[in-house]
Amino acid sequence: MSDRMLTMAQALREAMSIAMDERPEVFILGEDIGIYGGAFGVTGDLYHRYGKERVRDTPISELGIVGAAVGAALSGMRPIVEIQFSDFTAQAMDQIVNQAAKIHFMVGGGLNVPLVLRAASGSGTGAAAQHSQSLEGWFANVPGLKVVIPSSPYEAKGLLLSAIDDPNPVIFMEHKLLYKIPGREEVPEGGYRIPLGVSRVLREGKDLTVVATGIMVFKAIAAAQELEKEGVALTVIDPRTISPLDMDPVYESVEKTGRLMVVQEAPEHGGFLNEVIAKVATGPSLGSLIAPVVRLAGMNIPIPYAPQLEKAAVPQVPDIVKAARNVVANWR
Amino acid sequence: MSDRMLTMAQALREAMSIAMDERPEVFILGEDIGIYGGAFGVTGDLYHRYGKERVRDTPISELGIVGAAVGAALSGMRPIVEIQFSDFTAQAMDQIVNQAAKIHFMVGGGLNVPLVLRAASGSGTGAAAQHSQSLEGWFANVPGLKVVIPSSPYEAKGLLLSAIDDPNPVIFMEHKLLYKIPGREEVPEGGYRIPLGVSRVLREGKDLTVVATGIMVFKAIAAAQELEKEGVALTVIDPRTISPLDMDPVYESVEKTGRLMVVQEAPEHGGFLNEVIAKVATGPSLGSLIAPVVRLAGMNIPIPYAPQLEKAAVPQVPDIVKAARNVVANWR
Amino acid sequence: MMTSALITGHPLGSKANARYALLTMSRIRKFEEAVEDLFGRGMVHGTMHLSIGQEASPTGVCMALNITDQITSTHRGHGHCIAKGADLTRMVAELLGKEIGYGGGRGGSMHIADVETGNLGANGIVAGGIPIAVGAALASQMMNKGTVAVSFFGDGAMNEGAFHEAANLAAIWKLPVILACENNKYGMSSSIELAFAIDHLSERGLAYGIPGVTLDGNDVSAVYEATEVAVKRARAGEGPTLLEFVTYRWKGHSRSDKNLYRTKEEIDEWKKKDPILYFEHVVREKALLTDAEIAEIHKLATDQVIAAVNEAMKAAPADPAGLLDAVFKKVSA
Amino acid sequence: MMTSALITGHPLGSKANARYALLTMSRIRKFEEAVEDLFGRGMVHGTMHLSIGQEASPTGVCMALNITDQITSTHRGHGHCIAKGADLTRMVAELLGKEIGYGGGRGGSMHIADVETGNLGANGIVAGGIPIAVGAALASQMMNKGTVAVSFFGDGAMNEGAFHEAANLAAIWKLPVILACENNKYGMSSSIELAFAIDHLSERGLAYGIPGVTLDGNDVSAVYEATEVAVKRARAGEGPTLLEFVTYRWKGHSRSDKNLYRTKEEIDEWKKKDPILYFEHVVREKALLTDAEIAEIHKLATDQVIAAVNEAMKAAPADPAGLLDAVFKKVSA
Ligand SMILES: Cc1ncc(C[n+]2csc(CCOP(=O)(O)OP(=O)(O)O)c2C)c(N)n1
Ligand SMILES: Cc1ncc(C[n+]2csc(CCOP(=O)(O)OP(=O)(O)O)c2C)c(N)n1
Ligand SMILES: [Mg+2]
Ligand SMILES: [Mg+2]
Repeated sequence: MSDRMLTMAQALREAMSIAMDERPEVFILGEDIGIYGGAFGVTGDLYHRYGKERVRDTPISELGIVGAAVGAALSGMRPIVEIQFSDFTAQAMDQIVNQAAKIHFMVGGGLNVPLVLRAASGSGTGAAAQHSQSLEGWFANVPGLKVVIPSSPYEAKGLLLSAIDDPNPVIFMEHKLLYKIPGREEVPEGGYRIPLGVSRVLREGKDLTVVATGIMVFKAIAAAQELEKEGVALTVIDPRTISPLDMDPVYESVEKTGRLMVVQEAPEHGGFLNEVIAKVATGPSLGSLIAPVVRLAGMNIPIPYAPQLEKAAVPQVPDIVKAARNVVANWR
Repeated sequence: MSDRMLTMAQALREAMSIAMDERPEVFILGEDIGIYGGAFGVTGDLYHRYGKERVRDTPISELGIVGAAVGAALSGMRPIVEIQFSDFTAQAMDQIVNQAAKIHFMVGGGLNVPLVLRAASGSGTGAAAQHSQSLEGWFANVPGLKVVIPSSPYEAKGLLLSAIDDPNPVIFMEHKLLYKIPGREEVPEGGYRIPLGVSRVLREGKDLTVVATGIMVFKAIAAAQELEKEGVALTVIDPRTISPLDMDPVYESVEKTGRLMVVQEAPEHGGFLNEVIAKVATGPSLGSLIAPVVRLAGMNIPIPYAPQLEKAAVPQVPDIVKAARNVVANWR
Repeated sequence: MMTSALITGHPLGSKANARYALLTMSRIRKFEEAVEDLFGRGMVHGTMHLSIGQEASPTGVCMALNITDQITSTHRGHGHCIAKGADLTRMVAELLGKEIGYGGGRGGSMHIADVETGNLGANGIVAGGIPIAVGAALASQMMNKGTVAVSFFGDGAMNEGAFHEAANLAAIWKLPVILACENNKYGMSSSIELAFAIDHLSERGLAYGIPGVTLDGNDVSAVYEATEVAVKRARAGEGPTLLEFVTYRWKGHSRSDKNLYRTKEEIDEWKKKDPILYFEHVVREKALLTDAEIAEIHKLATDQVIAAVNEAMKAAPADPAGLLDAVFKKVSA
Repeated sequence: MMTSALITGHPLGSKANARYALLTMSRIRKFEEAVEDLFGRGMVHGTMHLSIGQEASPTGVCMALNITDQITSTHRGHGHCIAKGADLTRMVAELLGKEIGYGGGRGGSMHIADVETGNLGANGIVAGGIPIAVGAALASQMMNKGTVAVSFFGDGAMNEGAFHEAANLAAIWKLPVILACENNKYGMSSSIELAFAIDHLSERGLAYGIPGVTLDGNDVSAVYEATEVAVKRARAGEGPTLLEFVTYRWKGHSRSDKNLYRTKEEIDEWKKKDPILYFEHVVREKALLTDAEIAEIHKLATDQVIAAVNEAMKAAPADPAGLLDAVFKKVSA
């Protein structure tokens, strides 16, 4: 294995390090990101390399931290806030939604908020309902925020660098199970950027278009590999950013496959990927559909604790395999 | 005009009064709901009738208030929290989402949170981006919350009484422009209930099924009345509660009309009514569709201040008329 | 341009200073009266929070600041804006929903900001600006700017979690920020007696290890002096100060207020403590300004406000066409 | 049943009380050791926050409460649960994801509640339980229950807005609630020196007009005595009290903690202040318990924990089938 097969935690750290080297105004703040190295080890040794000012440990005050980041961003700095679990964005919603997202618009363009909010998201660690949510849908419905969901170390690094460059507030949702999984592709050294708002087609297959985000991309690819053996060929598309959302590759693919499946971990009811369904239902590729859309999503329950319950709560690879196999078999 | 043609503010007040008469454990808390009578006059004279304990003015502490309501609800009371503007639920998200919504599930069913959170929602008063949002989508994607959006005084009263009866947390989103518009139907005296989770078909027409919530129901009916003159007949369905969401009348109607339009004030991108589109795209009436679904929603911008801008930001009656006319004309 | 050159220094420090202090307070008063009138005539959309009676605190604070120092303001923010040096025409234009308004008609009264004078914006969210000011102070510290940030907020804001978290961050990091509470005794209808169980709101400084001072918020000199001490402390790297300016709003909270929660007597009592009349009295006593000069200053303020209203009225209304493009700042290549 | 009958009263008030206090602390310690072991063997999912070293505060507080009094607890909540009288088997079962667990395996360690003993639940959200306890106290006051609510929380929780807003509500409404801060000197890796600019966290009581007391949280008698005063005050309608129990956690914050932010010396120093050994020393001095009795008490605690673990291990795992039905309480007709 190449030594550039990084984990997502490493890739994110590298991105932050490059950004801090490039620009003195970039700094990180959050709980336990210093000596501790971050609850999930993402900031790691950055504290030792950049010092306690630029890798700034904070008290447990999410609203205050995000607010301070907004104020710093308005005043020449480029803060990266780490929220230990995305569930704690609940504490900071006012500063995220009522302040950061709206200031540029409300004041007529004279101010802007170059702020990145990184948050550990999703289930799978047995941390139960208050530490396992997938809340990207909240932010996607708030105009003024960009929302990124990296699905691999390679994406994570390039997207985070673009997020830091962006003059607007960016919510960066990192699935915590992805932190330690080494990626499938090498992570280039140096500061490459992946633009926000460009979907990626990860594999192409003629039978079914799968749109998935975050860890579900990982699972969808695993499912695709399994189905390949059966002769079922999946296209897997990772939007990478859900705001803005690049639909063109989805339309193009649906025109070829005639079938669409969306897969998200967030609860199904009112979840973000409905946007993809709505866009297809109102968009150019509608006429190409030969099968009803398939929606795979988290159950409409809080994430439970026990492993057997937690697994049941969100789509797993076999669920994707089964749903994909069925739709391809039943609609020809 | 009958003296039972109440405004929504009056209907809501009547519901709270009936509930307080019925049950000593019902009380209201919130900012300026006492002597002031509520920012939108909803609590009105209740302070004088029920006293300062049961109509409890609070400091400006949304998180604390909602948290106190959660604790009181766990301990035998049935609090109704008034949040002055739904935008300030941002301050209280932790208690709403991480506590109220999840406690019953997390603790294995031994506790429950009979709490109603009423919030003034929506645009149209020139209060700008921080006082005009339609945030129902946030709550709909949180399992454990019920979400009600009354569209008229009659609905408001019956739904609020059911919400107060409910042993679970209920978010009650009141569009502030509806507070003062007298309804189209009489509001019965006494304590009638409208069950949560039952959609209402407000009018039936053969050409197009319109699903709308809150003030958009009001606007959709106005549009339907206008289109009637042109011979275009709309079915207008008000889900009344978006969690739970009763889709059966929608499916039935789409089977007859073959056309579906959803109308919401919330920003289009990632908005809740995508759920209706997704359910139709995956549900029993899909085969009956003869036209692409039409989505009318708020622009993907913060709500602007100036009246000409604010009006442009959300669907208005002429927009509905035009979109409905087009889809019926273009798809036969 | 309707701004006057900013003057820094004690309101009684010189004739020019006295003139400036009085002019600023008068400009605020006349501005509020003018927009109240426009509102009453149905020309202003939305709601309106007037600061008549509270003109001394923005004026005294801003006279202790440089133009590069920053402020965050509130829903009751016209005074802060004007005292920090904003242009009256662009302010009125904003309320009238005009393209040349500070927010291009997109923000209205509650969201006026002015980059040139270091005003990071009014805020429709109670306490919303406090963490933001703390962040501005953090930027100042990290970038060695030597600037101070002042957050204006009301008594009611002190019961928000945002105040608490922000005050603590400011304290532990010794940030150059001033927490400027305009205690006008009510948060909407909620009196400080009902909302607090302490005698002076400035006692809350104790919870964070920062100095807290309560003073007469209607005495512009007292406001200036307390602020000057706090500014020195901030610039010296000694950290934040909590200032409590005791004052009163003459008008209702907003237009929908029926004033049921307070008495006419109380309002009248406070009108006797008019910060403008009081300052006139002081400058007369000190022979800094004559009656004629005082009259001339008020006349100037009135003229400026009238000119601003006239100019703003003539301006083109904001155009919905630009809305979608206004959400994000363009990513520069 | 693994609960013992609750005893209320001073830990040194009688032999029975002393025995109960020691047994409770010992049960907490053995429980934590047992679950740490289970965790180490991969039998417990998720994370784990142990309160070894902090046994005196839950024990002393709960000995000043009745069973009808309520508590809210934290992520580090096993001790609170046990001291309030929870069943050890159902606790272990919860950690093991069993149907008979307190949460039916749905909540795990961070969400154990026990209606019968007035435990409104541990909480995964720092400071999340504080407003909830205030609300429970509000219900008590409105319903004339005569009960008190205690909110346990850590030092770190005091910098959350939730603490601030809840403390103020409790103060202005004179609610029967006790704000019980277990100051173990760190919020995860964040030391109180870095997170606060005050000497004693109890000074924050001043900000709300409520008494604040700092005391040795490893002395169960001191904890009891301070709580008793606060309970009397609460029941008399005089309002809340902020108690700060100075203590220390021996183990890392959670399983992933490498203890880089503190020294081994500091940990060893605190181990010398073991609340259990200290209490043994006191009861020996006072001749309330003999060495043999002490040994017997620890043996009993160990046996109870072992029995609980064995029983829980045998229980059936939680079944995913019931999940959807578990979200809402059924609406009764
Ligand atoms: C978070 C939040 N809660 C409530 C409101 C509604 N509101 C606007 S101003 C106000 C009173 C504010 O009182 P204070 O801070 O004392 O300022 P003042 O109006 O007296 O200047 C309230 C309750 C709001 N805008 N934001
Ligand atoms: C709102 C919130 N922020 C952050 C966390 C992550 N977290 C869990 S426990 C903890 C430290 C809490 O410290 P303290 O309150 O002192 O309790 P202790 O762990 O020392 O018992 C942190 C930061 C959380 N659970 N909730
Ligand atoms: Mg006030
Ligand atoms: Mg601690």
